[in-house]
Amino acid sequence: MNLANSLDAYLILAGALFSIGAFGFLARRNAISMLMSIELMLNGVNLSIVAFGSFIPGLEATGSIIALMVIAVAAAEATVGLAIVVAIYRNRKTPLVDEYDAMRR
Amino acid sequence: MDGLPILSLVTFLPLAGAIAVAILPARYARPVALGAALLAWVASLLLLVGFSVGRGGLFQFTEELSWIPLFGIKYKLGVDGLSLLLVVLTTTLSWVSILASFKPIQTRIKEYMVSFLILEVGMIGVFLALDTFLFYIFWEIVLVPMYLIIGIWGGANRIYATIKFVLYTLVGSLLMLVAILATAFAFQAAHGGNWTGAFDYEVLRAYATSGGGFGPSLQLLAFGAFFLAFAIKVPMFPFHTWLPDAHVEAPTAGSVILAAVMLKLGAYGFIRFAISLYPDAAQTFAPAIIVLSLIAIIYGAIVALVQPDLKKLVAYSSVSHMGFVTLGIFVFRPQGMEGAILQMVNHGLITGALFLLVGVIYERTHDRTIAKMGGLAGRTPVYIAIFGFFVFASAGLPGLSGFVGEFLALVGTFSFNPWAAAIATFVMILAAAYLLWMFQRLATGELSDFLAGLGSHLTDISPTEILTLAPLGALVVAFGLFPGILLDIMDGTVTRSLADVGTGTAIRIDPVFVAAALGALVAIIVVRVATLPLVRRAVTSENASSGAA
Amino acid sequence: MNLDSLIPLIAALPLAGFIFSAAYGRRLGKQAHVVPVAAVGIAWLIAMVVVYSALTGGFGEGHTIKLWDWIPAGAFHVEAAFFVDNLTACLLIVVTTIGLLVHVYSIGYMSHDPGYWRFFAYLNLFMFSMLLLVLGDSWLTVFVAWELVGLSSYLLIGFWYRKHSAALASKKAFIVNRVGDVGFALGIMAIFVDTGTLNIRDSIAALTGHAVGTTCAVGQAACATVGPIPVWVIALLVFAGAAGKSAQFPLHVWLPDAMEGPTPVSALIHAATMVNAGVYLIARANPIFASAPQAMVVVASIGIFTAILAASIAMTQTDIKRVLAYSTLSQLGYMFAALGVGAWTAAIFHLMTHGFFKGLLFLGSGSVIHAVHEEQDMRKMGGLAKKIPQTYRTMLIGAIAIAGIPPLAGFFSKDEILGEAFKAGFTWVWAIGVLVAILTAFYMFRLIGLTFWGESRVDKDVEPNIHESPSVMTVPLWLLAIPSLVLGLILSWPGPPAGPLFGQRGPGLLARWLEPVYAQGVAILGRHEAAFALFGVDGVLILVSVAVAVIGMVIAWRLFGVELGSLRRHGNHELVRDLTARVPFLYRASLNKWWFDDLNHLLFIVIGGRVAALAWWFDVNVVDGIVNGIGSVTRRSGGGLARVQTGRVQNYALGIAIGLIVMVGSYALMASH
Amino acid sequence: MTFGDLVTIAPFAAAILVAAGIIVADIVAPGKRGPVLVVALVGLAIVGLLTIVTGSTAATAFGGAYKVDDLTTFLDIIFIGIVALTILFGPDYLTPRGLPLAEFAAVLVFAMTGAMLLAASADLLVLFIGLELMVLPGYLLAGYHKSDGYSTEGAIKYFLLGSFSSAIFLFGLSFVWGLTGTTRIAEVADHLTTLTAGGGLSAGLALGLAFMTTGVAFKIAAVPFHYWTPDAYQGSPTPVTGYLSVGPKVGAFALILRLFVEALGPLKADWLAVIVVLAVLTMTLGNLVALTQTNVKRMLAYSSIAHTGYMLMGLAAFAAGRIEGLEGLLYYGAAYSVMNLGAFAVIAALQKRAGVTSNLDTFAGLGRREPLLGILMTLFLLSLTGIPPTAGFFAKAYVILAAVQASQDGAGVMGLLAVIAVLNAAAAAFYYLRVVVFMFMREPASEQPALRHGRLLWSGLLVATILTVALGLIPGPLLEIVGAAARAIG
Amino acid sequence: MRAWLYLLTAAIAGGVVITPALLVVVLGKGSVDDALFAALGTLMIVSAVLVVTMRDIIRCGLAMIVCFLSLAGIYVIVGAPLVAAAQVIVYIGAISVLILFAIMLTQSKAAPASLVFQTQAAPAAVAAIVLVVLITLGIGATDWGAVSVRVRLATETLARILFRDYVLPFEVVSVLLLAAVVGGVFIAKREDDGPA
Repeated sequence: MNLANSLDAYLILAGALFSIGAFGFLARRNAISMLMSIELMLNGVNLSIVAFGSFIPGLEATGSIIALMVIAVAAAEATVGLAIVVAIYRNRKTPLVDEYDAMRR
Repeated sequence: MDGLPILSLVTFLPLAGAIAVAILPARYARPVALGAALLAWVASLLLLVGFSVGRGGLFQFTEELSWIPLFGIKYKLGVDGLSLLLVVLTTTLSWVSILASFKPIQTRIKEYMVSFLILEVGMIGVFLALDTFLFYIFWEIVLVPMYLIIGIWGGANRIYATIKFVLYTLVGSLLMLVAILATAFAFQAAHGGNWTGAFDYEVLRAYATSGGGFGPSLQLLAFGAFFLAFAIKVPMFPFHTWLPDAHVEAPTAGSVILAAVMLKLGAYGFIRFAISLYPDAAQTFAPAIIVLSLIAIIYGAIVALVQPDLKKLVAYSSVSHMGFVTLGIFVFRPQGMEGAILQMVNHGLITGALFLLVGVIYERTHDRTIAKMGGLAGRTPVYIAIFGFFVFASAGLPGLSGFVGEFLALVGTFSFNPWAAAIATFVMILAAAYLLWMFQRLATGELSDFLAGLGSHLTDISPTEILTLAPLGALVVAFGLFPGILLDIMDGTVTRSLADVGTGTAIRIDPVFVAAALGALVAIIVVRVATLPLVRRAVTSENASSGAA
Repeated sequence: MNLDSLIPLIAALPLAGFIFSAAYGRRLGKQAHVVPVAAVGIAWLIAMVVVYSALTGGFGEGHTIKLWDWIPAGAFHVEAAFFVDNLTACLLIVVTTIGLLVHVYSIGYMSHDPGYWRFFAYLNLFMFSMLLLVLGDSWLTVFVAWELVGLSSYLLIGFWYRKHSAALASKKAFIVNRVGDVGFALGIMAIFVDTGTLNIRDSIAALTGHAVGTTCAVGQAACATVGPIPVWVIALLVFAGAAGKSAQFPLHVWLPDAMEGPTPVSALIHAATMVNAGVYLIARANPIFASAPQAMVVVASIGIFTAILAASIAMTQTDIKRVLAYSTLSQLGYMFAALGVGAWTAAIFHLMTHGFFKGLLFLGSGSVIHAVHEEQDMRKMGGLAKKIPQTYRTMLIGAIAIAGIPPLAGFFSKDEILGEAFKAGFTWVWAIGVLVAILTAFYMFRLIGLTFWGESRVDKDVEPNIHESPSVMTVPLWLLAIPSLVLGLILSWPGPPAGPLFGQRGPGLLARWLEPVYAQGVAILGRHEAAFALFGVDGVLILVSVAVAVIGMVIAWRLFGVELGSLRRHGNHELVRDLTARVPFLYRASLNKWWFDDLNHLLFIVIGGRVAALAWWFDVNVVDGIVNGIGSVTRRSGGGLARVQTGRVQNYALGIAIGLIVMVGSYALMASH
Repeated sequence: MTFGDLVTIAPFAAAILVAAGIIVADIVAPGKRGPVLVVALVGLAIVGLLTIVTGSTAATAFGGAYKVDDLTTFLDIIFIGIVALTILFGPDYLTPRGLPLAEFAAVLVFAMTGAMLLAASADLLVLFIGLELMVLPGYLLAGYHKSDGYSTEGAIKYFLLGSFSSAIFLFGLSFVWGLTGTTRIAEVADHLTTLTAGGGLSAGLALGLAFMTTGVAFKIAAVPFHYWTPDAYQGSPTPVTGYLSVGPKVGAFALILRLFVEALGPLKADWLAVIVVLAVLTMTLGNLVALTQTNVKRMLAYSSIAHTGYMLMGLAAFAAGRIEGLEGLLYYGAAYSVMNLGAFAVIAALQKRAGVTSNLDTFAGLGRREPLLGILMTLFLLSLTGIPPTAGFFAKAYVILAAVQASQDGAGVMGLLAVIAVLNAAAAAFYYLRVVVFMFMREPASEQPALRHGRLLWSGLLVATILTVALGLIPGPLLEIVGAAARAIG
Repeated sequence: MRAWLYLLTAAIAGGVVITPALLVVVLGKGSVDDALFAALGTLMIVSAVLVVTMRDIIRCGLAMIVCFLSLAGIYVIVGAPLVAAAQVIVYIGAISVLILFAIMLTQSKAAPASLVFQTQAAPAAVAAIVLVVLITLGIGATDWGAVSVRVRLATETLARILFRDYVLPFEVVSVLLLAAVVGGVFIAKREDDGPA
């Protein structure tokens, strides 16, 4: 067994993390929980990127660079997201996203 | 007259009028609009004068400007015998309608006149366009002003009617757009990817009839799309149900133009485009179209028999009368097509006049229910005399114009299939029945209580109203006695069109086909009746919701 | 004088009169009749000149006056043209003469009507249409006139538009006529398709020329076929038109109702002229019918059936005008029977004599009705002979004429029909015709008896005011009575005796006139005129005719009385009641006109109305319902789909996730291929 | 980084400077409209000028990560136009609601830079960053009316789902990158050609494609990934809605052009079917649901979904082998931008009085109250319906033409797609014309005085109107441009 | 009592983490890296699951930090120390703290504990499982062209490539952050700052 040297293992781990994040996004009610779930998904993606970089020749640098960029983008996303969460909490006094259903149909 | 872009002048004079109406204060709207329409009329008469009858099948006064060079789309206008007649019909009825709107239309007069003039532009454009793309554009332009005219100045249920009108027409016309594009592309593909002429009607026609022609599947599909667009506009059974609604709700002048000109757009399209560009498909479809036309002729008349509303009755009679037009076209006989074209002009004049007359009584009573009328002959004899004249004209009284067209169409049909002609001729009885029934209820007996209650409001027809009807009446008589005027002009077009499609041999209407059609009809009825409660509920709820909205 | 410019005037003058009256008549008040009557008067004069010219052989085979190319639609080329030959001339005599007399009569009859000007306008319009009909050179011109007489008939029947029954009757007349017209129109189309022309003579020549020169046996339909449409079909279609206009069974229902119109109209249109148009048409088309023997049998059967049917109804009617109307039907039936057996001359003969005596009878009845203050029920008349003697005398002449008592006009024409039928082998036609002749004499003297003889049953209020009509009305009566008396003699006059007075007899005057018209038809029929044998079969037939007329007359005297000079007798009401009680069914059938009106009501109003209502229901609910259904289904599906939009992010996300899974699946599917 | 690189990215850099300049202007003169507008509009004009100047020659920069070609130039001009118009329409809506213009303009211009980057990217990473730079400001703009519950609700829905889809997209991107081993688009295409030469997709590529398609479909609001659209559009401040309906949409199509057409071009045959299905679903659902809407903004949101479907039809036609599909798509993008912005501008103008909803009732009697606005709205709606002679008509005709051509080339399903499209267009007439019904054929519940609208709004409307008519009447020039743009990648 | 509980939890957590590592080493004859991978991987997954399932959102946040930390560890194993560092700094140092702040800001006492999950938790779980299965199958079925040796990253190479090929995205990310900050600040600002 050679888990640590197998790309598939990392990718499956990444996929699992991604899916857990997706589950959280689908299932949680709290806006911040959903935000955290998205972060989990992005981390899953990042893991796969880094894994590709480490196992496919010639990609190691690019992998890291992309991963770094993704982390930065995630940070920006989190900034925006949290700002919006704060704003809507001020309006609605609840962080539960499923109660934001004034608009539908 | 060389060098003067007279066709553009005819087409866009009303547009200039519309702009002038829009800019000037509302009190000038009526005279300016009438003036513009009259100018266009005069211009179209110049066209008539300058037209070379001997070359009636060829396009004259053509104008050509490159428009979208990438696709070879051009601004190309031209007039042949067929379009000349219809253009003059349009310009004539436009000023008549505008004049007839002076009194009934009292609100938003500017918008009304602008709409009407733009409508005129679109209709003339349709008849003159020699570029399929340009044709489509004019075709759609017609839609908008009519939508507004019915929707703004119409009756109580106008919104339902106008939206139905637009949606119905749009379904057909958009499919026609697809067909136009497909045809152009097929042409382009056949010419090594060169778009030149791909939208040029004359080039396409030459290609379709002599230069190889379009493939069978394209022909069938494109003809089908054109058929749908035109059949809805004509309207042919079973695509006619927008017509009664639109007519009932439209203001008088709207009904007049709708019946007199707009229904002709479809028939014109059949002759100009559908059969010349897709002759093989036209031959294939002809029996089915003839059957539908026969159904329309009889069915429209039967349904007209029981209409309680004057306008609805005339509307259903239009369905019946327009059936002669499509019948005459698709028997592919010279008499048939000449009859069809005559019928187009005559139906325009006669039904236009009938709607004007219904408008006259509506103006005084604000009602069109036949049951409430009666005894007008004593109270408004001039009105009834004129009404009677047009009723008999509509019933196809020989000597008036309606007869010649109908009879020619029937002769053409007879040589195609006597039974078909017999069925169509049978409608002479029904036409007499519903028209005389209406006329009798209106004119005879003692003055009805409802009308008596109106007191002095119930005046006889006014000189202005007579002025709107006089030209129509004069033409009805003139064309009845001297249809040669029209026949000479259209002769070239008919000959050319039939040369395109080929006369073909007399086709028996296959009993199997008839049986299948009947079977399908029965099936539709059964399905429909079975689902009736469901849809009725849907319609009710929709009515409720639209009422609430 | 150039007749070419005069002939169009015959039709144009009444048209001008119509246009003038329609435009200005209203302002002229009681003088409104001047122009129309003058127009018809001058037209009559011209017509007489033309007739003279024609009958003296001035036009030869016929004369065409082309006006303009009416419908120049390529191969379909129709000229607006007039054509005059001897047949036209005969019709011109009847139409213009009776027309003029009726115009004059109407001056008196309609003098108190508010629609005076309108009446004359309509009458002129009718005159124009009728003259156009007989003068028309092409089938289509005839059809135009065919419809125009229908229109003027419509206008005149419905003249008193406030009267509901009049309005209904006029509508009925027009529509029933249209039924026949459909057939006629189809016939014209068929003629065009077969021959490529609508000129009457050209097309007939084309249709029958084939049959003439060949050795085909009569009756072989195949021989008489030129185009795709067999000649017998054309013949029947044309006959359908004729049957409509001439009110033959089953299209006879409109004529009795048409009596709602003013009486001069009944006289002119519904007795003397328009209803004869059908007879004229078939006579005109005689070679076509000759080429289609089956069609001729149909014509004969329909004709003789109509004759007996109408006669049976006329026996019990109580409305004086209706009796005359059914009598007209019956006589028209004779004419058709004559046409059917190939006795075209006899048909035209009867047409002419009948035109005069029936016009006379109608005008006379109008005078009667006038006298008793618009009462038409004969049960409220009686004993009028002394009060309105002019009317009585003229009507008596008419009655004798129609009853077929020699030497009045009716005897000759009717006898010729019956004789020809018998001699042509149509003995059944002859037999029925004889029966009808009994009935005719019976109901006519019933009419005379109830109206003029016996006790007065007139309303007590009206009784003192009964007065003879003014001379403007009685003079026309007399003018009509004269031809009723002598026309039969004149027209059957064989000319200077060629042999012994009672021996060999040449053809009568009318037969000689019409000989060229019928030459082709006769040739096709291949029938040779048997020698007239006064002491042979012809004599027997004449005796039978006279005998049956007398029998009918005597029965009527016995039942309804008689006051002729010394011959006086009261009616026997008991006997009438007994007789009717003995044949209750026949009596009720006759009284109810064999229930044709009820049948039509059921068929066309009740069932037809239901069908139309059903069609409308179908239109609204099925055709339009499908359209609206598509619309509402579309909108509802939109509403249904909108439910997906719950407003909850997680639902949306789940949707996206499912979409993602489907997407992965579909790509994987593609990858696996 | 060389000078040449700088010249090449000059428009992009200038755009960033404009955004910064707006912030500076606001700091210098806080709360003042004038300076912000001047900086923004003049700046955008300069950016536009630079785009045209530098765009005349194709060039790449940053070692092939950034690319200027005719497509870039065309799309950039559209983006600049969209943002400029949105800035013109903004003040009349924002000021009555106490919302500052500076941040609005700055964030908009930031979003524009993202879109420009997308259009110019020749590298997957640049593409992703450009995408984020375009959408993140969009989230913020959606919630710009922060005291309004609807605005923030729309924003959070947009944000959450947008981030979710970004993650999905990125996951797919990582797979493709892992398989091709490069981020440069041209090289990706080359690698894919060799990778699939042996036959078909590998499972990993299929996964990557699926994830990326999903992410992109979300951005263009294709069904069934459209859920955010109605809520975000309805909630956002109206000028923002106008922007959102066109800016990120055209941007996302730029992404599709660069990613699917260029990078994944070799897999055309694989994603064609998916695009066809998406197109059918999108146009049909969009139109059907729009039929039932009573809020005009929400209705236009569904209509925008439907229009996505039409544009996808152009894409499908391209994938089926017809470059006209691409041309049609680009033409449609331009036409849709002007007409939809115009329509939203009218709604925004109506809502100048704070508290006015965008319900259909609001439009009752508008034709009488403010005839000019009514007529303009009618024009835009007719254009959206596709009635000639307007931009919308020609655009629709163009994509239909492409579909028809593709069908005659053998892809019969494209013909069916064209028919479905026109049937949809006919159904769509119902809801567009319903607004006209309210404007001209219904009386308002209560009479209200006409509003006075600012010059900015009128000038913006004038531009939108002229373009809407001109693109319908004289399509020739733009046809040349889109032809060149399409050839740049097709 | 409470202390015991914590201890027990820690023990279980430890067990959960260590067991797979031991299993890998003992049964799979794996290397130390394998064991570490197993342990960190398990820790990451478990903590991730905790993030999305726990009721108390603060604990969720803390679990997320654990998750990110273990991920950073995996980055080290796989040979991307720079990414690991960024992970620790940006994620744990910035994002997680930001999130925790946001939790504080938006947490109301009344937040119902029992309704952590949407009603659609079950379908969500199904969808997630299907997703993971599909991804796993897809990954397994693909030939990635990978070598079975981890490639160690030389930082200089990275820097060179970053500033040669990826300077544009690098610069643009700063613009992105600037835009996010400008907008985010405006949105998160209190309303009463601006004119009413």
